[in-house]
Amino acid sequence: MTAWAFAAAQTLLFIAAAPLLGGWLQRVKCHMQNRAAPAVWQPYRNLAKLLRKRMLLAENASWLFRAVPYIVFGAMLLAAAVVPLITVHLPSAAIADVIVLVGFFALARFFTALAGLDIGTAFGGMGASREMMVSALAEPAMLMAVFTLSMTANTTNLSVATEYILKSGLVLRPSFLFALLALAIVAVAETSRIPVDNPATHLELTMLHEAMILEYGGRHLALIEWASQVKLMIYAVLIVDFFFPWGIATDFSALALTIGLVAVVAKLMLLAVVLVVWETVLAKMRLFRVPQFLGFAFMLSLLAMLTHVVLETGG
Amino acid sequence: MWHVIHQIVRIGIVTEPAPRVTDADGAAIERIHQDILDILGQALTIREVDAGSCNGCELEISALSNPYYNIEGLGIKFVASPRHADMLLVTGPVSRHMEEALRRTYDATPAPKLVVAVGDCGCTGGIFGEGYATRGKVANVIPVDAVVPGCPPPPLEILRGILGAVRRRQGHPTPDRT
Amino acid sequence: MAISTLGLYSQAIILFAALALFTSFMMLAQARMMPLIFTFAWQGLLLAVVSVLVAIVSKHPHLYVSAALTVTLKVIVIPWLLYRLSVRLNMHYDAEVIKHPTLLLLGGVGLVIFSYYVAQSIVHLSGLATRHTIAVSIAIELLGMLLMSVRKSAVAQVIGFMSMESGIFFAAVVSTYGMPLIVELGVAFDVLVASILFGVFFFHLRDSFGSLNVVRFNRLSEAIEPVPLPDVAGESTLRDPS
Amino acid sequence: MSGTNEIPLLLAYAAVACTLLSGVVSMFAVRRHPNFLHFGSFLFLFFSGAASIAAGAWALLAKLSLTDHFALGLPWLDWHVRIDPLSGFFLMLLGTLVVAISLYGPSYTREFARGEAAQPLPPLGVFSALFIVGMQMLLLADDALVFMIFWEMMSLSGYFLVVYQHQHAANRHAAFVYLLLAHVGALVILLSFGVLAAFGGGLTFDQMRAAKLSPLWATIAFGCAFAGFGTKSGMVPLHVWLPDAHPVAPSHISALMSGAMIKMGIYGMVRVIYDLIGDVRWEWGVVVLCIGTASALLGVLYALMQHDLKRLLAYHSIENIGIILMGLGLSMIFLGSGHMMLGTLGLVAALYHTINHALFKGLLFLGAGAVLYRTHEHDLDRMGGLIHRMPITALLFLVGCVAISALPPFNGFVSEWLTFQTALQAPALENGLLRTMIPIAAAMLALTGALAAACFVKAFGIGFLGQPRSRRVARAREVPAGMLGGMGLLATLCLLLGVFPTTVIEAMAPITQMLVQAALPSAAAQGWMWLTPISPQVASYSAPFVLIAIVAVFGLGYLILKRGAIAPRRAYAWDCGFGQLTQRMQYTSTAFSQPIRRVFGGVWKVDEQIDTLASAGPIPRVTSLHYSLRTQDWSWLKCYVPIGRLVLAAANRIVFIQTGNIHTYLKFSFVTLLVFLWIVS
Repeated sequence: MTAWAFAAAQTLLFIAAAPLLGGWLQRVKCHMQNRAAPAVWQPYRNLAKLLRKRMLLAENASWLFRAVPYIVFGAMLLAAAVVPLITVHLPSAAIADVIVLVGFFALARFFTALAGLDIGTAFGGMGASREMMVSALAEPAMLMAVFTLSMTANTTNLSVATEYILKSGLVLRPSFLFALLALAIVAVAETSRIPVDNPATHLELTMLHEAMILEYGGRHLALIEWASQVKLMIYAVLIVDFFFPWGIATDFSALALTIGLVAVVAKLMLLAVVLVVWETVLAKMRLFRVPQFLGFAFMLSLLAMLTHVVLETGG
Repeated sequence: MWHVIHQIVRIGIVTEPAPRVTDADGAAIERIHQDILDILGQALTIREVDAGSCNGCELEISALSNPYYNIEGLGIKFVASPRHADMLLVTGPVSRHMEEALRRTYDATPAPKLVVAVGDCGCTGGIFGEGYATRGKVANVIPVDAVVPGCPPPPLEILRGILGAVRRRQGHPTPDRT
Repeated sequence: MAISTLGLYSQAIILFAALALFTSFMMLAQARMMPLIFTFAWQGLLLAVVSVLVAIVSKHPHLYVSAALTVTLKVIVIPWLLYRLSVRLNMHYDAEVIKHPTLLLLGGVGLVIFSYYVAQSIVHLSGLATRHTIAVSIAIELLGMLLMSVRKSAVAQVIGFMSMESGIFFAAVVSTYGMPLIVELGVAFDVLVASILFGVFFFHLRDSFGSLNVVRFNRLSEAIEPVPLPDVAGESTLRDPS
Repeated sequence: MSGTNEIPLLLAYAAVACTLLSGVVSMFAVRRHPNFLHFGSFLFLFFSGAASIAAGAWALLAKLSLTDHFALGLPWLDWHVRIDPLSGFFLMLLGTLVVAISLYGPSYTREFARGEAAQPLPPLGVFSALFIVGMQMLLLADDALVFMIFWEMMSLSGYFLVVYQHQHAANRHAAFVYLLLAHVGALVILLSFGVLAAFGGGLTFDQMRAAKLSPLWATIAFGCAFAGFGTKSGMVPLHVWLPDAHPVAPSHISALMSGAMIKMGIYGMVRVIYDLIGDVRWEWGVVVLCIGTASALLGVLYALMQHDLKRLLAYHSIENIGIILMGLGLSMIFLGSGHMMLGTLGLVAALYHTINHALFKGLLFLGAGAVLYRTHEHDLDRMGGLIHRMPITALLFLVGCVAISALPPFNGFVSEWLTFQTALQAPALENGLLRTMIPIAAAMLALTGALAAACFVKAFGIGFLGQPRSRRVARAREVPAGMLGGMGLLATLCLLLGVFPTTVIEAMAPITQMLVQAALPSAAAQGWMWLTPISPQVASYSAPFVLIAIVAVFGLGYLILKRGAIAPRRAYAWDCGFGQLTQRMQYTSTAFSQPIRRVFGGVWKVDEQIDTLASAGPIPRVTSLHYSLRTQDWSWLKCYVPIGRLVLAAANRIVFIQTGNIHTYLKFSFVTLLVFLWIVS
């Protein structure tokens, strides 16, 4: 029962901390642009403001349009519940393994795209069409990468896999290197960041994700933005868990939990810096360069799987 | 890549501190920051509407988001859709072509919302005035909360205007007009 | 035997072998001249590192020599020659148009699988802990050949050829602790001479064809009438394929 | 016949009898008494469906395997009948769909009673009945003779149903292709049975089971069975009949065809390969896996290019058959290399996806039929906004879309998840090449799933959301309760099978016990809430939890955020201030799939043309702009057209024997006679 309590607490922490990661990202990015940054908790202010604004719906918005933000947020909440943040072997990790996690992302994306089409504006359709294209190409690469990891650990359960990698200590696995690169590319594409999409753009014609939610406002928008911050955090934590799990707590003792918390915070901050550097040195791609980009990611994940089978299992 | 990063490191933070033209203004700006924090949860989002301006004001407005004036550092950002916006920043003598568009944009913005008219054209109609092609000042089309005169007004003035609108709202919040 | 049971050096050998394979893929996908040459240099460096590691593991001092050879030739001399050539021929900003890059890469992956299949029959002959990297060396060879067969510009051809040679060298290192030193010296100098000759050829090609696009060589054929090429991809600008 | 054990068999007979009765009744449904069809016939169908569900469930859950035989047909060979867990499973599947259409049909078929789509009613009823009888009986068949007779009955009555609205030439052509391939398939199946019968020394399945085949002959039997049944289930490249035939039949029949008929192919495969041939070889598995992957990927890619709703759904049947075949292939590979448990897992995944596909594809076809019934539109580019006009239909159709896109917590996801889990056990294999290939197949499955999601975002988003694109759609009304009932039943089952997978898998245990003498002991090791196919350590999925969590978030969010909030204001859709948006400004289905069409360029034969008319004058202005796009399936052009040419060429070679002169023909038969006599002598 305490384990479940821990799981619930960790999930809440996850959800609550997600905007903070966004704020930190924003701060680092501002500094990379040689500008003074807003406070780290700026995202919370945005959410609070949006929650307080009066709702405004398009005339022909259907019940689906109003339901979607809750569905998206629910899916992200579930996804957050199964990812080990500061401690492994939580009972909640058994709810869904990594494939179901991808399923949750797909669920959220499916309904966001439908919401984009619901109003019947050109931008919504455009965003939906592009998002589905990009995700369709990103999903195989993502699954291939995680398959490599789960074949190594012989499990798709995130908590168990993390623990396995933690236990096996430092092993120079080329497959992990390639899987990391592939997963990074996929994460960039899925969380709609440069070079696939530009989260800060105002030009509808260059939008992917943003174009679908142009019609949302108020609490709906708040939920959707929060959900996307959670999604970003989930990808970040996944990368951290799989490739640098050191420091994560393996029992529920206070000390271990503290260490785990500190470790994950440090790792996420570092990861955010890397991401910002990446976004600073790269330029946004044309839409039809993205398939090649993701094709490269797929190639990387295939390579990861092959090196795993050829070199690491000694087949 | 290394070149870029090296340049970034070399330049460092360039954002200027809160403008200190006079103590009063400086104080005002400081205070206004407080107001933003109070009213709009310290996060203002702006949709810019060009109602037939000569783009002089747009140049100055876009200067707001560069690292020097860095409106982003105040928690204010420009957004792509009025659905996401709290404030409309309107420029130009509302030309007949843009009149309907301006109305619709105003209608599409959720309450509580502010309107700031920027530039002489926006405030008074400017040299165009009201004619067969223009409706003159923005207030003729939609209610305006604050005006920023000048042709074009410098970025700091625009910033003051934006913050001023927020401050004025604090006392007596006017109800949603639509 | 799983990787986690190996010693750190063996793990490192496997890691660098995989990275060398990855550089082959990079070369396959790389459309621009300069990065292509640099990637090739990186591959050489990785091979040198691998042979040093093998030398440490297997206590075969002569592998240090071949590692040094690799560094001097594949990391310094040949890339430098190619670089100077492409600067002199003023093609160092050229980019080829690669048709269907994703398909090409997946084809490369297919080659890796194939070489794994081939290597399966011979790995058991070697008793080394790192014998499974034989598959990787075969893959590097095949990828070099693929590079030669799909690219149009002559520089890419040369690099493909060189990386094939690297593959063979690599195979020798990981399977039998390297060839006899004399053989490696011979091969090394052959390669050096070859690269110089290539250089000479480039100039002649450019003089006689006005381009280094090997597709233009169909002019040499007497059978078919030389066709005006639809795309002058070899020396085309930074147009991207999509 | 005595004892309660016989009851399933009796129920099955009752089901067949009811179906026949429904056929008989519908004969009286002439123009003046349509109600004989609407009520009589469908009433009996309802009973038939219920009876076959009961029979199937009984046989499956009680692990019964009952045989019976009638002295029908030729004197020396009786008709053998048998019901066992496998046929019981498929009987349940069929029965469920029959019940659904018996609720749906009465209202739907009124469309044919009068109005623009009026048709003679008796044929519809009679052939539907024969169609269903064919399926029911071939499931009960216990010898090759009965099986083939009713297999043919199913195919032939299917032909008449496809060609029911025979006014359109397209339908006649579709029906012809269907008939042609159905017979080619039947022929190949016959060969397979022939091989088995030759070794078994008899036509009954028991003798075939007993047959000892050499690996070569076993492989031949497998090849024939796979090709034949594959034709019926529409695997690539034998699928060309399917996307033409399914859409043109009346929608409730399309539902039966996509939901049940092509599953009969799967049934045949499982029956012949696992049950009759017995010892499975992993090489077969590789073939099945490769063809399955190709079918899944090509099916969904072709589906993405369709803008005719029913055609799109038909292509998705090919995709899902591909997924089922992937499961079967994996299971064969594992069984062939001696991993019984994993082989069972693959088989369970395949069967699970079979019933899932039956449910959601039936649901989707019924939904498409509902749209057709109200709007007479089958082109997505002329629909739109139906969610406002037909909210319940939209909801049910959405359930189908979510389920077929393999999204949690619906049923499609569970079976794909099981397939993934099977593929992930590839490291257990000795053969290194398989270890590398199977994960790639899994990645292709992932690509298929993602593309399917894209395709159903298109189908639902363009069809039901946005603004209506044509007047008839704008005037649509909700469909009658009966049709909603039929769809609702299937939708509910989609959710239930998604939320309670452990129960379903345990119910399937008798099948795997019968076929491979193994089950999944650990599937519900942690209780009914946790699906743990291999072991709790390796993978687990708790669908009930997922559902509860989503509902909870929904409720909490609603309570917290909506409480005390002012009612939302309605305003114009944000049109960049342009002015009122028209329905012409929306994305069409063609536009939606354009990026994917561009990315996967070579897969289709695309001919795209834009005709612009420019007005004369100093500055030519474009006065009219016409865009037309036609994407074609390469397999038809690359496989079938050449075959057709070949046949024609051959015919031209031997055309000389057709002199038209009666004496020549007599000479021919005379010579033939002589030759035969000489041979027999």
